[in-house]
Amino acid sequence: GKKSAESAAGSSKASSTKITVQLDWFPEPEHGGLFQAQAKGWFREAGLEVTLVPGGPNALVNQRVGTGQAQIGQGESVTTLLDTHKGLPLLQVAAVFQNDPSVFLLHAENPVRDFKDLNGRKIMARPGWVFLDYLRQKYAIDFTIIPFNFSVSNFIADKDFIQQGFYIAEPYFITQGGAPAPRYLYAWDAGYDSYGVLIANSEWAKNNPAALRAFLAAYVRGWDDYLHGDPAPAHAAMKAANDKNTDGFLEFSRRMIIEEKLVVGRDAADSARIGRLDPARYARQIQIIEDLKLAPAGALKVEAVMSTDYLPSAK
Amino acid sequence: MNSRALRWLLPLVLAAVLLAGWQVLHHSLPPTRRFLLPSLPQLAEAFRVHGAALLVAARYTALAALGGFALAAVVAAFFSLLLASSGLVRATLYPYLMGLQMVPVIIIAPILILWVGPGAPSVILVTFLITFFPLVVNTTQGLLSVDRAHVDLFRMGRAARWQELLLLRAPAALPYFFTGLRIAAILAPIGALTADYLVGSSSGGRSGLGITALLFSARNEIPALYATALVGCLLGFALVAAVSGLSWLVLNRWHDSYSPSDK
Amino acid sequence: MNSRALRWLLPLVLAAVLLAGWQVLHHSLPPTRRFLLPSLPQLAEAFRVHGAALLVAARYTALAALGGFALAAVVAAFFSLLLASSGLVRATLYPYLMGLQMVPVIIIAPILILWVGPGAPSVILVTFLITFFPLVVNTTQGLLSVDRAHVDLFRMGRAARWQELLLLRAPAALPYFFTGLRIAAILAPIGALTADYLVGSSSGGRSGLGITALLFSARNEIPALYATALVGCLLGFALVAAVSGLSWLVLNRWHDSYSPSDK
Amino acid sequence: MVTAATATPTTAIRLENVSKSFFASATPILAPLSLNVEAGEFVAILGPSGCGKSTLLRLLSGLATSSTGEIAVDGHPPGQGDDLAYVFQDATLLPWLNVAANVETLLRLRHVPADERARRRDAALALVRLSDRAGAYPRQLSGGQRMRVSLARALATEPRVLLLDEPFGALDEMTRDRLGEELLAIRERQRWTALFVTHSVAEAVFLASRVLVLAARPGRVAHDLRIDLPYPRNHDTRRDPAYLRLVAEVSARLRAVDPEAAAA
Amino acid sequence: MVTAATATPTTAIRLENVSKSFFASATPILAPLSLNVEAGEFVAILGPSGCGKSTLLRLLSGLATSSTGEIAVDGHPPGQGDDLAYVFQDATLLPWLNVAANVETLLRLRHVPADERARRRDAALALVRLSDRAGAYPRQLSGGQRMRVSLARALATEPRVLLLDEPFGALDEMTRDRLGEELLAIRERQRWTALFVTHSVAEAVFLASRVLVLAARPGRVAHDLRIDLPYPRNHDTRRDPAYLRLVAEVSARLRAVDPEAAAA
Ligand SMILES: Nc1ncnc2c1ncn2[C@@H]1O[C@H](COP(=O)(O)OP(=O)(O)OP(=O)(O)O)[C@@H](O)[C@H]1O
Ligand SMILES: Nc1ncnc2c1ncn2[C@@H]1O[C@H](COP(=O)(O)OP(=O)(O)OP(=O)(O)O)[C@@H](O)[C@H]1O
Ligand SMILES: [Mg+2]
Ligand SMILES: [Mg+2]
Repeated sequence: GKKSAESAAGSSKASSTKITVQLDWFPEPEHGGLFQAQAKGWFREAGLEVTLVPGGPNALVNQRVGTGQAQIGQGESVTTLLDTHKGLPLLQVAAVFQNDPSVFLLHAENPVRDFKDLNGRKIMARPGWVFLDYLRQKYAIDFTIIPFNFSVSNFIADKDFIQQGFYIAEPYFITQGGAPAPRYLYAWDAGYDSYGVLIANSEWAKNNPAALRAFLAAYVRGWDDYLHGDPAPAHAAMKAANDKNTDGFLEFSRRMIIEEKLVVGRDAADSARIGRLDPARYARQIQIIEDLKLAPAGALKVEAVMSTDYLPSAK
Repeated sequence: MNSRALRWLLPLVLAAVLLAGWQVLHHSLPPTRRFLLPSLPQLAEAFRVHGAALLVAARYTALAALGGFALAAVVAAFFSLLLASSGLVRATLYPYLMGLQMVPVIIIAPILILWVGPGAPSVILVTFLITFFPLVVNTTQGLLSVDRAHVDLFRMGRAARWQELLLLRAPAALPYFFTGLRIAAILAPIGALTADYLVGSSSGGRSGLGITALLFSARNEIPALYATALVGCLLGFALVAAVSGLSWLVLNRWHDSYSPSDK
Repeated sequence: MNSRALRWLLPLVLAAVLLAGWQVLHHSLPPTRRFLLPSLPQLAEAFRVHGAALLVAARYTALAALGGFALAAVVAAFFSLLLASSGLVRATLYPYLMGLQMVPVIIIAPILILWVGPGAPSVILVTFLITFFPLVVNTTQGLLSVDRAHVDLFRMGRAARWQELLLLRAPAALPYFFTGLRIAAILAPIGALTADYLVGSSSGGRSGLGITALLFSARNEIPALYATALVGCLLGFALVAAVSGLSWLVLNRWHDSYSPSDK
Repeated sequence: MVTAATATPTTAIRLENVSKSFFASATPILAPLSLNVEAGEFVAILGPSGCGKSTLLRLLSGLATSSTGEIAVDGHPPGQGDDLAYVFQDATLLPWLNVAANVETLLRLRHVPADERARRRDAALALVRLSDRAGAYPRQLSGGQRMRVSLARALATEPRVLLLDEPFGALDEMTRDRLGEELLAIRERQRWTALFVTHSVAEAVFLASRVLVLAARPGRVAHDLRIDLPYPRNHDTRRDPAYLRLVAEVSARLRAVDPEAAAA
Repeated sequence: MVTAATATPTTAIRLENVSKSFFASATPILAPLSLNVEAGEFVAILGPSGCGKSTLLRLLSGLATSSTGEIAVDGHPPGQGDDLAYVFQDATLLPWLNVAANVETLLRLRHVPADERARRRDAALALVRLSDRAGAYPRQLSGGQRMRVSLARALATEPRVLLLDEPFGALDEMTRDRLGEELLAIRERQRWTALFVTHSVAEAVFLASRVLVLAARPGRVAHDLRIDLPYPRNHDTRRDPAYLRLVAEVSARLRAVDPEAAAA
């Protein structure tokens, strides 16, 4: 690990530090901070040469960061905890979303009103999503899982369909497809409050603290500007990287991120501190993993899996 | 004697060499990447831990594979006979059958889920789609490749079309059919696994190998993922062995591929 | 004359009937589901809007398909000769080649991405893996199915092993090889599309048909999704046509599958 | 057992100006050729290798179509009549069937009931002396045995017109002579019309009521000779001076035809 | 052109107690059989269909292995010597090669240089009178033409031991006689030792320096006859009373052997 992390960092000492960021999906507003910072040149200003690598269904963010093929990646916190437990050298260094926007989408008239009602239902979701295990355990229910295929067609065509979705994206395509806006069941309402996070290779982070700090500072500035300023530079870059992005979609998704306070957090007190991570929430997430017997008690330590050291300090 | 002993020994030696090579490769990888190629003890451990679950999943996938395979064999035999029955039918139908094979499963997955429903029926259907075409191509080619002199015999005997097809072309095409069957046998379990991955369903903690693989993959349980792939391979080998046995039974008495090299 | 006209007419008539049926089906669906089976004008519109993008993606996927196909043809020819060269080699190697085919692409996709990296090399490799085996099975079967009397001729002529293999078995296996090639030609574009879906890369905003399909699917652009699948099919047909032409060139003068039914 | 066909001889095979070329441009394989064969005739065909004998039989059986001219076999266009059997120059046994099943093949095509099929198969196998090899597969037979199975297969159909392309070519003289005599005996019972290609003048004269000597390039009938030896013929016929004279005469005619073939 | 081999005759083919059974239990196809053929001899083999003639040639060529006994061909175990050619009972032409390429096949296996190969191919094709069909594919040939190509293929190799299994079976008498004479002429030049299976007694006596008459069940040498007619033999030989007497004698011997075969 050391060797590859060093070579990744060392190869660029000459001029500016090269950083590869592995995205979890094709470029979309969920990557708004990154693209805005990139488009405005703030990474370059900080002496960083940043490459944003589009993801997809097989983005393998944690594996690519863990093996040093990328230095930083965007992902989800509980899954990342599991991968850290499996031995990947990962460190969660900043929040993207204070709440992971993965929710269940339902039609308005669907009789399911609560998680308990999911018992015996069919749900399209990623079978590996820890939240599913969490629901089964917490409510003592079971349901049938259909593998997630990244499409909303079944949802539009079938009034009884329930599926996992990023609620800052799918609802747009659902309404565009002629169906009424869906209802959501939020994971955090069940007590499952995972983050959308930035993950760094921990060895690289240890060896390049300055670069990481500079990166996160530009990143936070990027989000702030994307949310409160003119998103046009980021959107132009997103369209260049993915020509299927339409203005309507980009605008919708950004609006959802703003309205749902995903980046700033629903906790008004801290809303200026974009990217903040709360160790107490990590302790709860580790507890969830231990309760589900996905890792033995004590195997995961909060200090080892996340760090707020690299974030810009609170004003 | 000697050569017969070799025939058993050499594959075993190669297996040992490959396993040793695997183990060496594992240890020669940088530690951060070692997880990509689990060591043999890790694999064994994965089998120990997940063996029971894999067995359940394998049974489910094996049934789907067999279902799709059997369906493909029957339907392919039928369509091949139809295609071989006349050039006109061939020109008319072949492109659509090809088209059927060329529909990407990943694209029709939502439609299958909606119209056929997730789970076994869709998995069997996808397995069928994947295994069907090699069978049709091979069998049709076999039906067309029949010895000209034998066709003349049947024409002289004023055989009806169907007689020529069933009594001459069908048996003559058997070696081709079995070749197709062997390909289909290899494709069926992996096709069923893939189908399960795309249009399967899991409930009560029971699922096929595809969803199991998806789960292991999401949890980064690489040794278990390899174990899952291995179980898929074993299913494939079992099916191939069955087909080869059947092929020998049917063909050995007359086909040149089974004639002893010296008598 | 009449039958020749039919040969052109019937496929066209069937095509017209199927298209009309499609259109009728579209309109007979409940409005909420109609989008799953876009009407022909919607399809045409999708081609108009996304045609340019599809062309770029198709070129990318076509290159990957051709690369994987060519690689498979060459490697399969080599391995088939190796396998046919002795029963010992066959017993030793065949299981591993089968194993190669039976490794589920969806399982090795992550491993490929981590080792080879996402993008063209991985896509070509996966296409190779998908198309390779039908070629090996067919060609090997062809090499083994050679007429016993011809083997005797070569043995009598004290042919070296390689002479028997290259001068007798190889040409005799051509009909089988071309059958395999035809299957591979059908599998290659759809394999490349699937591979692109699994291990492709969209860096630089350029991607193949697989990622294009994925994006259209995620965005519920169903007509565009169908258009993408159709483009994949067209690639397949083009490749099959090329293989069939080549097969005719090589075989028509001597092989019974091309002998006219009456002269 | 005497049928109407023998009582009032009718035309079994008629060719009028029949020619055959494989390519429109090339010299024809068969020149325009006219021929009438009465029902019940036994016609032997002699001629140099490659002169078109097999082609002629293929035209009559409907397996090849003539380039010009008209053909009628047993009152039908070629390939349309129901009662023709053709023993090919090669045995063309189906490798996946054993000897017994091969002999039954043509009967099966005609939906002959199983017991009748078994009866005829056994009779035909006994005739070619291969009853004890009924269970063998073609690849376990000698060349001559294979040809005999092929002959048995044709005879079992009890046809009205029988085309034979060197059926005895791969057989020793004893077997040949014996089978020739058997063939004549069967003919007494089954009363088919036969066209029999052979390279043995003695055999032609012994069997046939008429001998055609073909010349090559293009194939044509050079001589059409009546063999006026009385049937039944048997061992004694072979020593009959009239027979020997005819053999010598046909040989001479054939020899006279040959120089043209030698140019081929 | 006279080589040492003719000056001091040596043993070209030697069989000692050779037998062959296809299944351990069954009656053997060939009974224990011992035989010596001197270099330069021309041995004709006669015998009823299925008596084991082809099997004998297959044993000598190494294509089949004997169940018991010892075989040496040209001083080597069967299948090990370099200078043997075998004309099979069937033509076994490669369908994907034209006539010319088929004739060259065996030369190619022996790495004969291209120009020498072309020379020998043309000579061999001229011999069997198929020069004008050099570009044709096997399926465009008549049965007899195919056998002639097969013969040309073997002769082009200029072997030391030549095994021929009814090479003239599918040919008319003229072609047969002519090819027989050509064969003897070539033998003068190439001086091989020949084993020649035929069903024609006249042909056997005309060609051979020695005639073996095989009996069936099990295959064995019933008669071993020396043919003391002087070489070169030609048209006149066929009218030589000594020749005619020998033909009659061999015929009688063969006929005497037959009843046993008839039981088969
Ligand atoms: N593979 C086999 N299994 C069993 N019996 C066989 C096999 N091959 C040949 N025979 C038998 O061996 C005997 C001798 O066969 P062989 O081909 O040598 O005869 P032959 O003398 O050449 O006859 P012909 O003149 O008809 O060619 C025959 O009775 C044949 O049926
Ligand atoms: N498909 C073909 N294309 C071109 N020429 C052909 C074709 N088939 C046969 N021929 C030629 O037609 C001529 C007659 O062939 P056919 O088989 O009728 O001869 P045959 O009299 O039966 O000779 P044999 O006694 O050798 O069997 C031959 O010269 C042959 O080469
Ligand atoms: Mg012929
Ligand atoms: Mg023989």
